[in-house]
Amino acid sequence: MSSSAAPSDASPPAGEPPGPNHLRRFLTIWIVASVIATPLVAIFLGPILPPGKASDVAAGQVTDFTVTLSLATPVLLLVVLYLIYAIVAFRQPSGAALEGPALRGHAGLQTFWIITSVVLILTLATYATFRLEQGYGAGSGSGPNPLTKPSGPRLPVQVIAQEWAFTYRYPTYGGVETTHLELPVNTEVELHVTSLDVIHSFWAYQLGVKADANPNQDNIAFVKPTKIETFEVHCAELCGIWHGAMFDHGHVVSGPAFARWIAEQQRFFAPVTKQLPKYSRTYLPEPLRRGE
Amino acid sequence: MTGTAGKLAAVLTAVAVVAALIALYITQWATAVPATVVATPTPGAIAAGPTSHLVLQTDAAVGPQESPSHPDWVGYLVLRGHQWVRSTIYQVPAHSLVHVTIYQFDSDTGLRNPFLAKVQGTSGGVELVDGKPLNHIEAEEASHTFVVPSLGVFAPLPGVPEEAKNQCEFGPCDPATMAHRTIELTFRTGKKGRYRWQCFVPCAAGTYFGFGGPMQTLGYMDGYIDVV
Amino acid sequence: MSTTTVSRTPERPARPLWRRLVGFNLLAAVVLGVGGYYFGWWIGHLVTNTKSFEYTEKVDENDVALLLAYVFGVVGFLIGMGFANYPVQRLLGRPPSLREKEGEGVSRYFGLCTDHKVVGIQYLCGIGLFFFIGGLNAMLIRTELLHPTPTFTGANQYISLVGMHGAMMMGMMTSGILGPFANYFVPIMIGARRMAFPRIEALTFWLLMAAGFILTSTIFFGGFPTGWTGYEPLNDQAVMGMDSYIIFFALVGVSMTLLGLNMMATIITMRAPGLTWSRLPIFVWATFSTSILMVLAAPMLIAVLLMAALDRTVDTTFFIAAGGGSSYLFENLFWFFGHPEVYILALPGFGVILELLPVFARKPLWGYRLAIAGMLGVTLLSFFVWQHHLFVSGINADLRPFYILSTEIISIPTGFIFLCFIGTLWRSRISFTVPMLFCLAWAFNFLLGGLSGVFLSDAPTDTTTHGSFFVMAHFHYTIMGGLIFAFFAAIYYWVPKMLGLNFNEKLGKVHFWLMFIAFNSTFLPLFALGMEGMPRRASFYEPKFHTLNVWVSVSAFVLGFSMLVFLFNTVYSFIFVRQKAAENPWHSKSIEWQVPTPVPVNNFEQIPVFDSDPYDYGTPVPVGAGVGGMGGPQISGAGG
Amino acid sequence: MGLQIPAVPAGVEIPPEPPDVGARALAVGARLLAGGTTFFFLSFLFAYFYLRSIDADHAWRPKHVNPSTGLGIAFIVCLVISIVLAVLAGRGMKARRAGWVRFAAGAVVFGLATVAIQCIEYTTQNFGPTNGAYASVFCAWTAFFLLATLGAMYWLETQVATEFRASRSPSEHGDIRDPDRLIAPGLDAAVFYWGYLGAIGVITYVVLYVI
Repeated sequence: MSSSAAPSDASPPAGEPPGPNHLRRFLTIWIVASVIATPLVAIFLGPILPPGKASDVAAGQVTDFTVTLSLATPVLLLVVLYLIYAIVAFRQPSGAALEGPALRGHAGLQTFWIITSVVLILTLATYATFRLEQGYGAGSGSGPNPLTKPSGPRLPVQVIAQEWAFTYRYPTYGGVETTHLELPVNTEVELHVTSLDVIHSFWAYQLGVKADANPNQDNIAFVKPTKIETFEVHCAELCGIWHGAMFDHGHVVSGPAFARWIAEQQRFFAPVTKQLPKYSRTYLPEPLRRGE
Repeated sequence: MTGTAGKLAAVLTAVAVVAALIALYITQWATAVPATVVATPTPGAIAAGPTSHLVLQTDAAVGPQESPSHPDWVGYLVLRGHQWVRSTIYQVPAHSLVHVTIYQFDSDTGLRNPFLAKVQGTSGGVELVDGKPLNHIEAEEASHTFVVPSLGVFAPLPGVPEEAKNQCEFGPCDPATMAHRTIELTFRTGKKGRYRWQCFVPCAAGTYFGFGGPMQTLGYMDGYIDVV
Repeated sequence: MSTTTVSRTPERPARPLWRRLVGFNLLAAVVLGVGGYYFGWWIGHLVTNTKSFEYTEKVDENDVALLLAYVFGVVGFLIGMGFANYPVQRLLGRPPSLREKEGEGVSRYFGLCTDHKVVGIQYLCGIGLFFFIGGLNAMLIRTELLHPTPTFTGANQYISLVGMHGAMMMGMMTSGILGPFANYFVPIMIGARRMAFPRIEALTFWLLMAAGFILTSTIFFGGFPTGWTGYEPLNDQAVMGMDSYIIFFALVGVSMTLLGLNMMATIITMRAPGLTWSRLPIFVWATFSTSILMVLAAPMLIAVLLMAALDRTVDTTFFIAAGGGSSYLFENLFWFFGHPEVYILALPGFGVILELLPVFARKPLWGYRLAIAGMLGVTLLSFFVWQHHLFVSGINADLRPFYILSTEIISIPTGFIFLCFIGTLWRSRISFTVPMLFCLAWAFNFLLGGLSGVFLSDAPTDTTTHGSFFVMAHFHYTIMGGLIFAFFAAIYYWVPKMLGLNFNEKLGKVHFWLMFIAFNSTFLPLFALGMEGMPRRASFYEPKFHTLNVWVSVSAFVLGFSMLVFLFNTVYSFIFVRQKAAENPWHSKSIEWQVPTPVPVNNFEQIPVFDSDPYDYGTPVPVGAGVGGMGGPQISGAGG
Repeated sequence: MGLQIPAVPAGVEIPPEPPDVGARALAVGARLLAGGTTFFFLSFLFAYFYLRSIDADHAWRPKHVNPSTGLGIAFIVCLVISIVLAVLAGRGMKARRAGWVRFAAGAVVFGLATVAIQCIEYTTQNFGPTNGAYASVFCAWTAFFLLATLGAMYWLETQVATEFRASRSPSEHGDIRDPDRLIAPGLDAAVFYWGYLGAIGVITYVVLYVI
């Protein structure tokens, strides 16, 4: 700046001293702010970010939220602080009609900006992809045959969406269907989400699971609950008049408790379990239309 | 427009017209819902016995008298006093037993999800179908259901057999003369609040999955249980 | 063309009233429109024998009839407007003409007028009308959400309101800036006297108006439950109100395609001598890149909506699994339009902001070519990101890494725009006029919108944010914070030239501060609500969200009130005070401010010749001043 | 609202741009329109391959769904002839040959013939739009292509009609080859668009009948 401060400071009114070195000043402000703010965000905001640590994928999302937010903080500060700085430092003196310096660009700065943003973006994208393939995206619907499957035994549970309720079917327990969802803790669960009619979306918030329920499609999501607790189930895709009311609670329980519960369900629903269609990955029940 | 007064008058008139239009829009369309029907308190309520009573009927077509715009839509009617009205918003007391009698005039359609043929959440886990207690019905016999998911109440309603004499064509139907099934159930209301109830049988003729039209419109096959 | 006009000149005696009413004008258009509507309705019932009941001659649900009614209604309306005259003449072999006879008087503003300035003002008023209808629906939505269960509106009215608000804003506001301001100023900025296809220009406006009224008419047919995305198969299941949505969006699609086509043809062929591509005002570049998206993306919307209409009427099975169809098909085709659509909304905002900034910073636009690169880059990339709307849908899950990458790459060209913004403000002389305030607010809002987008483009975090209030807040920050703030900046900046009257600046500043604060206080909490697990479009929500929702609703009402302040300002300034605007109140160097106010019918006495871009503000600096000066090698802007 | 209405003297005309501008605008417009049309039909092409690859519920294409090959061939033949004639007409106009109008008229006739053939197909085919996804795509795609054809035919027809009228009353028209009249560029644009649309039509029929 020294090279250009006094001479290139455009048309200073008579007697005004050469302007301060805005660049150095602003960069200092920004760097200091970022150095302070970014760790604070990572350390204090990170842990309280959604959706919590009730399952492996949920915990993974908390990490991703933290990383992305930390990376975004300096960018946010850059523009916001710059806006404030500009508003304070670069105002037109009242009554005056001064012109700024006729600057039309700066090759070096533009190149630098492009390279930096490319690097930042590629970092983010690579990180996201890496985490996705690591299985932290497994909580989101991954289609009928996901690329990455968790190893080891899995408890298959079918989520059947219809206007306007979710019901749950346990193929390994005689294909019993239940009104509520209960899962054993520390067990890898394989959710098969499908719909009998329109598009719904199965959202188990605390578990970090969201998978669209499409007609005639099997949409698989994996989750391993790690805490015994109650979680919320929402529909996250507009599906008609009671979309908002498609709300329920599910429970993560201990292994024995789950065994007791499922046995009770099998006994209670025995009469209708007989009537259910054979377990399959999708259902296209009649009637499609009534009276036509 | 000459003179400030003239301009003012014109602007105020315009504002008044717009305001009137908005008022019409809000009152006549946005907030237009069926009237709430209060369940009749049971005279001399016995301890733990039913404290209020709802009498409903389901019709294959609610008829021009109940719904001039959609006479052919399937729907529920409720008995208010001695008169059938088309409303699906029912008010019941909190933490109390509600006894529901449903005269079922529609023929069977069958459930898309047979699982819902199970009776749940009623006292004794059963419903009385023509006086006979059942804890489930045959899925393909279902004509409608009365379900309040948030209260855990699931009551499937078997349909009138095709071969039955003098079927009711459109509502309001007369239980005294016309072929019907009578379903009775009792359930306990929870804490105060507004709960949705709906039918789970694909009974909306001509719409995909039988879930369009009346199945997605308040006052036909969907409504609220207002627990106060 | 506009045969509706009335002579005010003494030579010609004014025609009798009946002569003015008969002929091609708004009255005839409305009459023919209504006639066409009932004709189509009748035909529809003729060709279909749907379920009918002996006790009522009227069949209550007949999609064929309603669709035909709308189509015939629109056709009748356009014929009444006089849009059929020229095509019929050509059919009979009358020679094509480049000339347009111009009418006189107020009637030009209520009919088919091929003066681009009249069309611009028509757009401003027409779009404004539907913008306020959409806003009213938003107010009703927020009123409903004051309570955790539906108590104010009915549950099905609620989702209809959500859909109407979304469709109205996404549909009508696509032309929010291109309609009024590009139509009015692009020909002037490029030194032309007219658009390339003036009749098509008028057509786009009246099509849009017809579309708006059709969408509003959905309330007479039960509304529609699908939101603005109109997902199948819910779309197929819905009542007749859905047909209003289909025809509405199809007409908007046609209007967009034609608008973009006209703009591109104009910019390519009608630039004045000396106005090279590197001298175009940046707003013209934004219009150009937006038009590319409009011409290429909108036809896919039309196509997919026609498929939906066929599914609803003649029972084709594009989207019905049991008939070999797939709901994924709709999601793919819709979002292939839908994502370019959001940039159709954002890009004109970029253009307005970068166009206004130099005027109020008294500096040249910094990084002119970088800005162009940014806009064209966004245009190109926006065709490759659509499946990021479907990360959790189970559609091609293995392609998610690609869409993560493409989506995050698109923020690079967007970053260019920000760099130009920063560079232009550098050591500038900001004067805080109302338009400038909106520009500065735009930077803040769009930044938050863009950064929140990163969480949605990252598949793992999208798992939680998708379909929640988070995404809702995100696109309100980009579209309302981006487009609408730029829209108001443009209004405060350009309307004095369009109408020759000044806004009251005090009221303008009140409007700005109310709007800016209320906007942020409305939508910032929605990020939190979404992260806490509140789904979109839900009229039931958990009590734990109640407090925040009340806060948001109250802020939303203040936001709505700020719009009323703007309305009051308009009425007060333009009807009561009527203070004449200066020819060039902002001391802009752009050409549209050099022509007299009001702009004469044929813009220029003789076509101007350009020798620079419109940004030669500021006092020259020695070339090669260090980074501190941010001068350096002149790599961009072919300055005069 | 309080508009400042510019005082427009009675019957004032916006002076035209130089004629070549109008000509270029037509050319550019035709190409942009072709671009939009491409994306419109692209969505049907996408639907075809997408639904075919999914074959949901094995309802993509029941056995009996077979449009008649004979009519398909007839359609393609008429289409190609029409395009060739149109191109010849364009060439003729460029070469200032008066005969161009006969080619143009022929192009219109054969173009309308394709429409007629498609309508015969609809009335005679042994399936309806409801018979699976292929039937849906077939009916919708051909129907909208048919509409686009009608539009292009209208465009060509206007050129023919103008020529006929001008040849009858030259006084009224003057020399219609005067670029200000925009006949030549108009025909040029129409021919380009019809040629492009025809190419899309060929692809349509290859996809729907052959693949």
